[in-house]
Amino acid sequence: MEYIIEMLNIRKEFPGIVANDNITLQVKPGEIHALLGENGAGKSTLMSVLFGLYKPEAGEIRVRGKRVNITDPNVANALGIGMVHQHFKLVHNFTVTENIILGQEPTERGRINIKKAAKDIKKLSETYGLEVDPYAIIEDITVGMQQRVEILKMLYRNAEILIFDEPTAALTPQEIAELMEIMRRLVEEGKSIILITHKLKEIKEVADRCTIIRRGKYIDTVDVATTSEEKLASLMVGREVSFKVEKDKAKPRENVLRISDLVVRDSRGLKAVDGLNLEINAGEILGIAGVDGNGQTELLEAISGLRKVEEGKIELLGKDITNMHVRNRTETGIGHIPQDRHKHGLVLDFKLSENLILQTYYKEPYSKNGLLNDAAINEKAQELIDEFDVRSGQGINTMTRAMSGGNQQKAIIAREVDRSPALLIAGQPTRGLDVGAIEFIHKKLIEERDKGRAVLLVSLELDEIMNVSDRIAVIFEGKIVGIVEAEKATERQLGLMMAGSTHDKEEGDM
Amino acid sequence: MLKFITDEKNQRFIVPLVSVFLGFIAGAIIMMITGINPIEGYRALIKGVVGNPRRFGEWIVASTPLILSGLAIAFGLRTGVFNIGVEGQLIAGSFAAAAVGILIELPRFIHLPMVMLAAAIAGALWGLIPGFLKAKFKVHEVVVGIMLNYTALHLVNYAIKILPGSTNTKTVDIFESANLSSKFLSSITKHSRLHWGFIIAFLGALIFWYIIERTTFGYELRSVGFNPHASEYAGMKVERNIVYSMMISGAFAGLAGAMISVGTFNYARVIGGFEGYGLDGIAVALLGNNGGLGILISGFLFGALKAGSSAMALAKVPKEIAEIIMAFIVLFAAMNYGIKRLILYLRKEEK
Amino acid sequence: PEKEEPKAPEQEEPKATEEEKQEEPKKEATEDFKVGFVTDTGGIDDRSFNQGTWEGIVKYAEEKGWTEGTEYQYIQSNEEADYIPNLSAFGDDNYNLVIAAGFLFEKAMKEVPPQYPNTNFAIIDAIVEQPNVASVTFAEEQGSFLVGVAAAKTTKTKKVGFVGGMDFPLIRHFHAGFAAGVHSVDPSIEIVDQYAGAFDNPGTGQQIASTMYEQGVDVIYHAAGGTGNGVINEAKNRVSNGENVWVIGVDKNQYADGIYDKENNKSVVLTSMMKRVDVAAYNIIEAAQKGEFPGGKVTALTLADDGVGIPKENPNLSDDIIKTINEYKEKIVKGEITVPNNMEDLKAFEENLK
Amino acid sequence: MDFMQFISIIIPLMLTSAAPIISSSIGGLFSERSGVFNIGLEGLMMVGAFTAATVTVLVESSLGPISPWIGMLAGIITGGLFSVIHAYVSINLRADQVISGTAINLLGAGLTIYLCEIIFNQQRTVAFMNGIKKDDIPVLSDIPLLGNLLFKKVHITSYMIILIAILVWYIVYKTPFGLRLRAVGEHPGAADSMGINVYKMRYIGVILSGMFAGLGGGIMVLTQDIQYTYATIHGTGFIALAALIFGKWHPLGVVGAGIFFGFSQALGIIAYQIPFLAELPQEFFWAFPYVLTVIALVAFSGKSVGPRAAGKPYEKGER
Ligand SMILES: Nc1ncnc2c1ncn2[C@@H]1O[C@H](COP(=O)(O)OP(=O)(O)OP(=O)(O)O)[C@@H](O)[C@H]1O
Ligand SMILES: Nc1ncnc2c1ncn2[C@@H]1O[C@H](COP(=O)(O)OP(=O)(O)OP(=O)(O)O)[C@@H](O)[C@H]1O
Ligand SMILES: [Mg+2]
Ligand SMILES: [Mg+2]
Repeated sequence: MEYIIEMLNIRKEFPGIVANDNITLQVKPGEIHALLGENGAGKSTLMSVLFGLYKPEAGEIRVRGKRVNITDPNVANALGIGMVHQHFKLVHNFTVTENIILGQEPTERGRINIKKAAKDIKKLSETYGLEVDPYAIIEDITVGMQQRVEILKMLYRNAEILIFDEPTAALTPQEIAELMEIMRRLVEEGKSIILITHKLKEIKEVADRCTIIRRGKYIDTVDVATTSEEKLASLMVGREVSFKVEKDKAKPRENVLRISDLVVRDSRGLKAVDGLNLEINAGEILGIAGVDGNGQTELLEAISGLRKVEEGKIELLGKDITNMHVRNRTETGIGHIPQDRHKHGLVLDFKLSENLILQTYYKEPYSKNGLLNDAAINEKAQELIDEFDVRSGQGINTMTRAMSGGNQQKAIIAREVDRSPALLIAGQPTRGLDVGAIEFIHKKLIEERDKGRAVLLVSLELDEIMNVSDRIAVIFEGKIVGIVEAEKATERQLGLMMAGSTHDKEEGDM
Repeated sequence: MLKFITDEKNQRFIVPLVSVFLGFIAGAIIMMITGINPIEGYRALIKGVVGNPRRFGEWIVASTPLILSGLAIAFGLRTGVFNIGVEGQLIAGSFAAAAVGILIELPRFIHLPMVMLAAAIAGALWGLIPGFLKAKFKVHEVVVGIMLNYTALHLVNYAIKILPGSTNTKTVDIFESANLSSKFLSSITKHSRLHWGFIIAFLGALIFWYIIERTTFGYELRSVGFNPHASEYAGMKVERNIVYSMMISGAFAGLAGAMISVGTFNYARVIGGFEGYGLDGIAVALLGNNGGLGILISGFLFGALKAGSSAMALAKVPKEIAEIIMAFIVLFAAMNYGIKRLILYLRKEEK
Repeated sequence: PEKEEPKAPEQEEPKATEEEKQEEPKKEATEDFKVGFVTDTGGIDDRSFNQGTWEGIVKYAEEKGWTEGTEYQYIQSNEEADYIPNLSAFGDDNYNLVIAAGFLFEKAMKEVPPQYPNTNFAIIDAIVEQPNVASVTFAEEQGSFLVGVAAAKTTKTKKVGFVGGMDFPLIRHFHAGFAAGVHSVDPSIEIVDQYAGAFDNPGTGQQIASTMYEQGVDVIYHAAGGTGNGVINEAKNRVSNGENVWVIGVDKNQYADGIYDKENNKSVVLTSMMKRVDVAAYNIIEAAQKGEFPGGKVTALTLADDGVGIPKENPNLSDDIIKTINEYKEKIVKGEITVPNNMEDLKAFEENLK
Repeated sequence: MDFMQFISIIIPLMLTSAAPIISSSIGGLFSERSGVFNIGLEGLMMVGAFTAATVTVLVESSLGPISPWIGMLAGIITGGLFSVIHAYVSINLRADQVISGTAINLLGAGLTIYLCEIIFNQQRTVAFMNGIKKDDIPVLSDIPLLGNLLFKKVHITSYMIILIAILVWYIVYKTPFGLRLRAVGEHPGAADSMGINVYKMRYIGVILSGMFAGLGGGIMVLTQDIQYTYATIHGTGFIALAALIFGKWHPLGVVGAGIFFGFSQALGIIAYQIPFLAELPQEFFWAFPYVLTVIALVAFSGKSVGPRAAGKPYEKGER
């Protein structure tokens, strides 16, 4: 058996779009096979076909050489195919165990035998080094742990062929490294893996072969070891891409934001930010590096006014904004690209034009005497989508919900940058986006810096932090444990600081 | 014709129209199954609505409160609250209008606006309670709304009795200067009770559309309704806006109540149970697509069914048939996905 | 009284009192006489005044060989707001006589008739002064007095109950008359009373009845329409648990509603306070057709003309009790007792008893 | 009225009015736990009550005392059948569930009375003789003190429904069916990817809600009324909806909420018999249970969130 999975000439259409057009994918047993493509290239669709969520219009699927008809996920499960979805499919208020056994519950006289299930899961997690607490509730655990739950779901069902759809988008560097390790171990145990990702580095690191698709079409299947990152990238986007973020040296000016002894509690009432001090100047990008859950979210929310400050002081342009209402902060000079674009960034049921004035709708010329001025709104919206290359079906009249994630993000950036705020907060601005979009967003952040704004960048991706920032502050347990010049920072040094060792100590270590 | 029906642009009103059509077909089928001639039934209905000028006037009278309660429900739905408390707010508004109409006498041009204002304020205040509790304590507005409906019913029954001159069943008549009735309207419709309230319903629909679609305030309310988190992020006062939504919705409900006390009756009555205007409002709002114009039209449609059902009963069709037809119309409106699929299918055939 | 409810099989034949003498030949020269009836929201089978009125109309119509839809007809009101349009609808169609029952029609009966001077109107339970409106009222307090006597003679616990629907002056007639009757027999009997706030809430009726019975009340008189269903239901419950409790029905003979043992035709309904709206309706039509329509006048129906009273058959009342009832009836008819019809008069009446 | 008497009066009253509320509320729980709002409980109760009354009337001459139970069974079945409309429209046709529920309410009210007119030629059913009677619960009523207070002269249906609620708790929280039902209501996409048939689970949820609402209607008419009329259900479906939210979508919470409603309603009745309270206007007593509920809601406020996916139609492949 040469191939464990063969998807031959698959075609899948959605109203108005051919998501998969004659795509072929052949996976060898025991390999990690990467599936690479831009946003919207059709990767998730192809995998959904394999997993039985969609029915293809044409093409055939063979599993272990036998032609199969995968009509629903049950069939896929039975064939030993498991999938970790791009957006986790976990029930937020169920325990880890409940999520894993759902649909295949071990019972004892009609009652779920939860103890046995938990024990099985514990054993399974030890076998593969996937540490989880079987009784923890999903919403209380980290994203990384949620992902382990997703993987355990597959293993619990004895999946042989594991599909990972963009598994690293939401993970911290440590978690990514762990995941890579896990994948290798899985392959050693005899599993085969299909890995979907935008991140070339990850492909280079773990994948054996890589299939590239572009705009729904099959491009090529290559051996990863013998193909350079540059080559992969150009196959993916169809042109040359540069990875270096082009920027001049920062010319920092006056202070814009000063945070002193800040204490902020998280939703559970624990001190998430605990005596934090930080300063940012005009004309520089300050990156905050740190493992997820060390107070980044709470810090951003405190600065932008979405969360109450317990103690300490925040000054913007010399003004105390500690207890100011969101609206006043915005007007004083904050632009905010929120981490969660669907929750905070957009009103998905508004038209694009309406979302583009979300911060300014009450001001002239968009509003006059309490009335909306459509002409002015539309004009502005058109100007922004042209300038920021926001693409969508019906232009400014598109329902925002119907737009792709990358374009939604561009719309938010357009709106926030356009107000020329003294301080631009960017919370994970490129999460889940493809290289093209990432490139664009980085360019915009640097442009803003060069215009003399202070940019506060929070990202879980160390590469992004190191490439874009001028200075890097490392956050650990709600405190800034050290600040380093980006140019001089090394990944190893930052990694150690993120793990809690202080600047000094780290120097000593070296 | 087929082209018109299948045109994407026209779906917004084709779907409701098809629902109405299918609703009447379903009503006809029920009549047939139960041995009643539907043609006779519908002839009676039409006669009952436009058979003579008086009936025409009564049709409008019946539609007026429905339109306003539809607007009340729709305002809530458009701004993210489910105001099931319209019934109670309507009762409160109905009482307040009557009270102001009874307790003071003023020139009509001041008195009448005062009466309307009182009704709107009473409805708004009764709406404020669930709004405030939702905003402040995260208590579900549906439960509070249901509870406050009963509370309004009983407290208003009590309040009516303590107004000067009231009997245990109703208040005295409202001063001439405070009621909406019009000799002129009544005379052109052959003594119907047609009153100026329909103007208020039209104005209500216009104001509704204007607030929701045209004003900055409406933009904020819709934003909060769709996504409170993003609205907070954008610097809006989410809690305050929830309260405003409920209050404005309640104000529409209060006006609907005024239509009944100072329009239809000219006095306030002790009632033994709900008269269902609030629930009818849900149907009106839903069929009207939660839009000002749509609600006007669906309000008149349901008003026709109500006003005409007595005439149907005269033709020996149980009057409940009107309610059944209403139910089917709402059901078909709910099926708009199915209807759209049907239209899509028609479109394919066409090609 | 008032609105709603009960249903049930055979009711006593509506009897038009005096009319039996003058049986008229069928299909007599009616030259187009048309009678319309507007119900309140209860409908023609409300087991109460709407049903009674309609039965009177139907009886008359059948004697004349009329057909429903041509010579006589009813419209049911969906809600209170329909009263005026429904009365007008008959006016528009040039009906000769339009009848409505219930004091809630009072206002509508003031407004509609002036617009239809060629149509006669009749209202039952309220008084309207219009030249083309005849008003019919009932001395409910007199009938209630008699059932009060029955209750007083029946109670073992010396505690009886009254359940009203809504607290309307009309319902106070029942209340006051009942209390007067009870205390005329035995002033030491305690009367527990409560209004339910609705004529259509059997659950509340049941709860009130349960509370009363639990406190030792053993006879309850209800004047509460559908709410009274709950009272009857509670009594059935208790009787089948071996308790000895009774209900007194209202408006019509409710004996059938209280049957808990069909074989032996046993019912919890002790007796009923009947209000002969059927007779009233019958008489009005007859008068109108004869050209003797009492427009602008009030016809007060009392015990004297059997407008109110208890049923002919009272299986649950002993002959002894019936005898006592008849004695009181005599006194009321003769004017020796003036039965109070509101709480103030009741107070005075009870003072007198001492 | 001394305290013991007060208690012994109020408990049976409370249990009687709580039973239909709890039953329908549990119906709502099944539906909403599966992800489908059901504001049509009122209409479903009407259908159940109408059928229960009609069947009882039709069979009682031949079947005697067991006829109300047959009637109740019929109510459960028609409630279930009627709810298929709601299921089809909101699950297959992805209708707005509030609209569909509203239609069910209108339809239930209209159709039942319409059918009364067709079947009985009047706007209500004929009265039945054999309702469900209050009775002593065997054995339990012999327990000293407690037996007297709790188990004497009560409707057995009240205890039946409380036992059912406990069973429902077990099913919803301890069995694979329950786990799947809740998963479908919280995250249908997750359930789907685990091979659970979302549509099937939702159908089951909605049909169970119809059956329980039908049972609630049947209990209501057979214990509190003597026939079905337009007023038999007067708003109890909405109270049940409130109880569902108040009880935080939990079977035992729902029992608590139902008993609370029953208690405060009965208190409103009994308070009038307490001398010094009787001075107050009666309307205050009638409003009392509802005001009390609002106060309780505020007192016990906190996040009361329903199933996350409730109200949202499920489309395969949606993200
Ligand atoms: N449910 C759907 N309905 C309609 N069109 C869809 C649907 N899902 C995907 N598409 C279309 O198919 C195309 C491929 O989408 P898909 O999600 O497979 O892309 P992808 O390669 O996984 O992108 P990403 O990297 O962002 O995950 C999209 O551009 C979109 O237009
Ligand atoms: N359920 C759907 N129905 C209709 N169109 C859809 C659906 N899902 C996605 N699309 C379409 O697919 C396109 C791409 O969607 P997708 O979510 O894959 O975007 P993306 O570019 O991959 O962004 P991201 O990866 O950041 O989410 C969008 O333009 C959208 O119109
Ligand atoms: Mg995507
Ligand atoms: Mg994807």
